[in-house]
Amino acid sequence: MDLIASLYTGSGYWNPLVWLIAIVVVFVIVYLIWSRGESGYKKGTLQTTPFISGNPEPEKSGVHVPGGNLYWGYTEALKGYYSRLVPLHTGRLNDYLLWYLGVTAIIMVVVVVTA
Amino acid sequence: MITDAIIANSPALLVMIPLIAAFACPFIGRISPAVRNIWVVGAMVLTAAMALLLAGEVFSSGTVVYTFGASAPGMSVPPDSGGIPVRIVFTVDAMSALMQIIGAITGLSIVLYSIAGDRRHTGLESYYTLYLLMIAGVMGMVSTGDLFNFFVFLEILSISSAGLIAYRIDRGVAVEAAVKYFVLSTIGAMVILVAIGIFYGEYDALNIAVIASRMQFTLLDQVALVLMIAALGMKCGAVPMHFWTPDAYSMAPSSITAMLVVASQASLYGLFRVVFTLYNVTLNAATVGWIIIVLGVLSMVVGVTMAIPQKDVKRLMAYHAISQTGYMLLGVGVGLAVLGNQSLLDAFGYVAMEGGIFHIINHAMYKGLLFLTAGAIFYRIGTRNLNRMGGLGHNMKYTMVFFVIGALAIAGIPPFNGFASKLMIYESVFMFNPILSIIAMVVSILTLASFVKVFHSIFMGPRLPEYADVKEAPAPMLIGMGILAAVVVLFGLFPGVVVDHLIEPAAQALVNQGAYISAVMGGA
Amino acid sequence: MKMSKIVRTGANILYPLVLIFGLYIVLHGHLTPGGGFQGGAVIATGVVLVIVANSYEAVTGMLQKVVFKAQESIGLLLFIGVAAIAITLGLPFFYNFLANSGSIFGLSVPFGPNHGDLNTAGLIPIMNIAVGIEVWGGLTVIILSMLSGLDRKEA
Amino acid sequence: MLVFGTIPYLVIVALAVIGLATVALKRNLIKIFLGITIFESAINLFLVSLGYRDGAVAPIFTDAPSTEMVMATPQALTLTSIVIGVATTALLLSFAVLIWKHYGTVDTDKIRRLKE
Repeated sequence: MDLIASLYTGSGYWNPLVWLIAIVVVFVIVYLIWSRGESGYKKGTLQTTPFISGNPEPEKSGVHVPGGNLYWGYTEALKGYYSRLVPLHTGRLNDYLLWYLGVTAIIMVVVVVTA
Repeated sequence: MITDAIIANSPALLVMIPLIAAFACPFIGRISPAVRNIWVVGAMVLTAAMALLLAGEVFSSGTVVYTFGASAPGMSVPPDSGGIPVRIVFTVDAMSALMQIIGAITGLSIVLYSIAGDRRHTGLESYYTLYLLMIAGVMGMVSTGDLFNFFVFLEILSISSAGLIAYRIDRGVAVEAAVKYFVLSTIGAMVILVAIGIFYGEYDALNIAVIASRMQFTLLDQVALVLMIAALGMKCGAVPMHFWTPDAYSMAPSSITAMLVVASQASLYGLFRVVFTLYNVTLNAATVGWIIIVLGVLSMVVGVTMAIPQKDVKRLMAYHAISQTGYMLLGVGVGLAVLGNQSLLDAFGYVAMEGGIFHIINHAMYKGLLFLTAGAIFYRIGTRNLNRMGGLGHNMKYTMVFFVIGALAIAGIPPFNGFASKLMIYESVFMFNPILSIIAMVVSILTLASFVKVFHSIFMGPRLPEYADVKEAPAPMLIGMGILAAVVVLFGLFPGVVVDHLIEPAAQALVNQGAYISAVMGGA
Repeated sequence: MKMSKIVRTGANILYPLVLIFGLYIVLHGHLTPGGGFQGGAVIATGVVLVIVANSYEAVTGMLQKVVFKAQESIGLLLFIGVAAIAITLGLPFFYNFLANSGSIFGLSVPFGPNHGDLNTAGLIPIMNIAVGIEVWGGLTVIILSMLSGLDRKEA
Repeated sequence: MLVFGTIPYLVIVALAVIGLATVALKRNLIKIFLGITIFESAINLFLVSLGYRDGAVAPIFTDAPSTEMVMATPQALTLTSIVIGVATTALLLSFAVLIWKHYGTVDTDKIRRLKE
C-alpha cells in the first residue's frame, strides 16, 4: 500500500506529509532566529509585566470576554441581512412544514417545466 | 467453516445483531447496569466488526447481494419468478460499504462515550434499546436494495431518533424539539412512500435495480423524483428545510446528536442513491444537478451565517452541520450536473463527487467529535450557554485538544481531514463555476471565525471562580472522543490512501448504474 | 371514576371472548385475513375495554407494565431468533426451513383451491404468533403509559 | 370505465390535501396529529387501489374460485404502513401529553421556546 500517496485534485495535488515536513522546517528556522535573541531579561521585575500605559493591571477574572460579545461588529455590519434572516426561524411547527411544502412545489415546477 | 458462514451472512448480521441486542436490552438491564453496559458495547463491537468485514469483502471483490429468505444468499432472482427479484434484497456496493464504515466507527465511539456520559440518568435500558435501533436503522437504510425496505428502515430510524431526542425531557423543551423533528420526518417519510407507490404502480417492482432498469422518466417519474429529493433533502437538513435541525440537535443528548449527524447522512445517501442509481442519465442532469447545487450553496451560506451569532454551543454546531452538508450537496451536485458528459466527468465531475463523498465521512468524524466534546463540557459544568463559559482549558486539557482537532478539521485547516475533502471540492468546482468555489471558500473562512469564537469563549481566558474545581471528563468519554480524533488525524495525513481505496470506488459505484443493476439481476 | 355495574359485568364477560377471537386471528394468520398485528391489536382492544369499564386504579394491580414490556421484548426476540435459526443451519436469514419439512407447521400445501390446513406454512405461523405476542404487549404498554401520564395531570 | 376507476384517486388527492392543510394551518397539536393520520390514510388508500382489479377476489389461496385475484403486495405494503402509523401516532400523542404537562398548552404559537 502506497502510504505517501498524493491526492490529485484535477489541477494539482496535495500531500500532507510534504506539508508537515515544510512546517517542521519552518519551525526549525523560527527556532534558530528566536534562539539568537536577547535572553538576559530579569524575572519578577517590570520587564515581565504587561505595560498598560502606566495603569494598574486589572483583576484576571475582570478581563474575561464572554462569547456573546465576540463578533459584535460583524453582526452589526450585516444588520440588514440578519434582521431579515433571523425572523424566518420562527420556531412554529406550521411554518417549518409550509417551508417544506413550498420548496417541494418550487422544485416540482422547475423539474416538470424543464423535462 | 464458521468464518465463511459469517462473511456470507454479514449483510443480515449487520442488521440482526443490533436488533437482537436492542430487544434483549430490557432483560439484560435487570441483571445489573454493568452487565448491560458490557452487552451494549459487545453488540456494538460485533456490529462494527461485521461492517468492516463486509466492507473488506465489497472493496476486494465487488458488490455483495444478499437475498432474505432465499435458498442461497446470492439467489436474488429465483428461477421460477420470471426474471425479477421477488424477495427483499440487500445490495451492498462500495457507496453502501462506505456509509456502513461511517456508522460503525461513529456508533462504536458514541457507545463508549455514552456509558460514562449518560450514567447519571434513569431509564437507560430504553435509551440503549433505542440507540441500537438507530444503528439498525442506519445500517439497514444504507444496505437495502429495496425501496419499501428503505422506507421501513427510515421510519425505524426516525421513530427511535425522536424518542431519544425527547429522552432528557428538560422541562419539556426537548419534547418540543422531538415533536418538530418527528412531525416533519413523518410527513417526509410518507411523501417518500407516495413516490414508492408511484414506482410500484408504474413498474410493478420495488427493487431499486429493477426500477432503474425500466426507468422511463415520464411525468409520474418526475413527480416521484421531486417528492424524493425534497423529502430526503429535508431529512438531511438542507436550507430552506433545515429548521428542525438546530432544534433537534441542540436538545438531544450529545451522544445522540453525534448519531443524528450519521442519520442525516444516511438520508443524504438515500438522496444520492435515488438520483444516481434509480434515475442516472434518464433524468435531466443539468436541472436536477443545479437544484442540488442551489440547495447546497444555500445550506452553506445560511448555515454558517446563522451559526456565528448563536449563544448555545450545540445550536451553533448544529448550524455548522447544516453548512457542512451544503459542501456534500455541492460536490455531488456538480458531479450530477455533468453526468452523461464523459469528458467533463473525467475533467472534474469525478473529483467533485469524490470530494463530496469524502466530506460525508470526514464530516461524520469531526462533527461527531465536536458534539461529543460539547457534551463532555455540558457533563462537567451543566450549561451550554457560551456567555457563561470561560477558562475551561485550565481544567479540561484533553477535551480542549480534541476540540481543537475537530475545530481545525471543520474549518479546513491542513493537515486535518476537512482540508483534503474541501480542497477537492474547491478545485473541481472552480472548473465548473468559479463563483461557487469562491462562495465555498468564504464559508470555510467564516466557519473558522465562528470556531475561533467558540474556542475562545469555552477554553480561553482566566480560570472562572465558579468552575475552579471542574475535573477532566471521565476516561470512557475520552476514549470515545479519542477514536474519532484519531480517525480525523489519520484521514488528514493519508488522504490519498483513503480516496484511492474507499472514496473512488464509492463514486464509481454511484455513477455506474449498470453495474448495480447487473449485480442484482445477474447477467446482462 | 367507575362505570355502572352493567358495563363492568358486560366487559368482564366480553374480555375472554375478545381474547379468544384475537388468538384465533393470530393463529390463522397464514390462512385467512389477519395475522400477528391484527390479532394482537384485537387482544389489546380487549385490555382497553377492561380498563375503560373499570377505573385505571382498579386494573393497575392486575395489569402491570413490567409484564407487558417483558412480553413485548419476548415477542420481538422470538421473531428475530426464529429468523436467525436459519443462519445457524447454513441458510440465509429468514429462510423458511420448516415449510414442507413434515414437522410442526410443516405439511405441504396441496395445489389448487382447498380448505386450508393450519399445520402448514412453516415459519410464518410461528412469526405471526411472535408478532401477536409483541403487539399485545406493546399496545397495552402504550395504553397504560398514556393513562399513567394523564393520571398525574397538573394545572 | 375511466370515470369509475378515477374516483379512488380523486378521494386520495382530496384526503392528502385535507391532511396536509390540517398539518400546515391548524395550530392545535392534536389537530396536527389528526392531519398526519388523514394524510396517512390517503397514502394507504393509494397503495391499496394500486393493486385493485375490477371483479377480482381477495388474494387468499383457500377455496378461491379460479378467477383473477387483486395484487397482494400493495396490501402487504399498506399493512406495514398502518403498523408504522400506529407507532407514529402513539409516540406523537405521548409527546402531546408531555408538552401539555410542561407547557400547559398545545398551541404551536406558544410552543416556541426553540427559535432563531
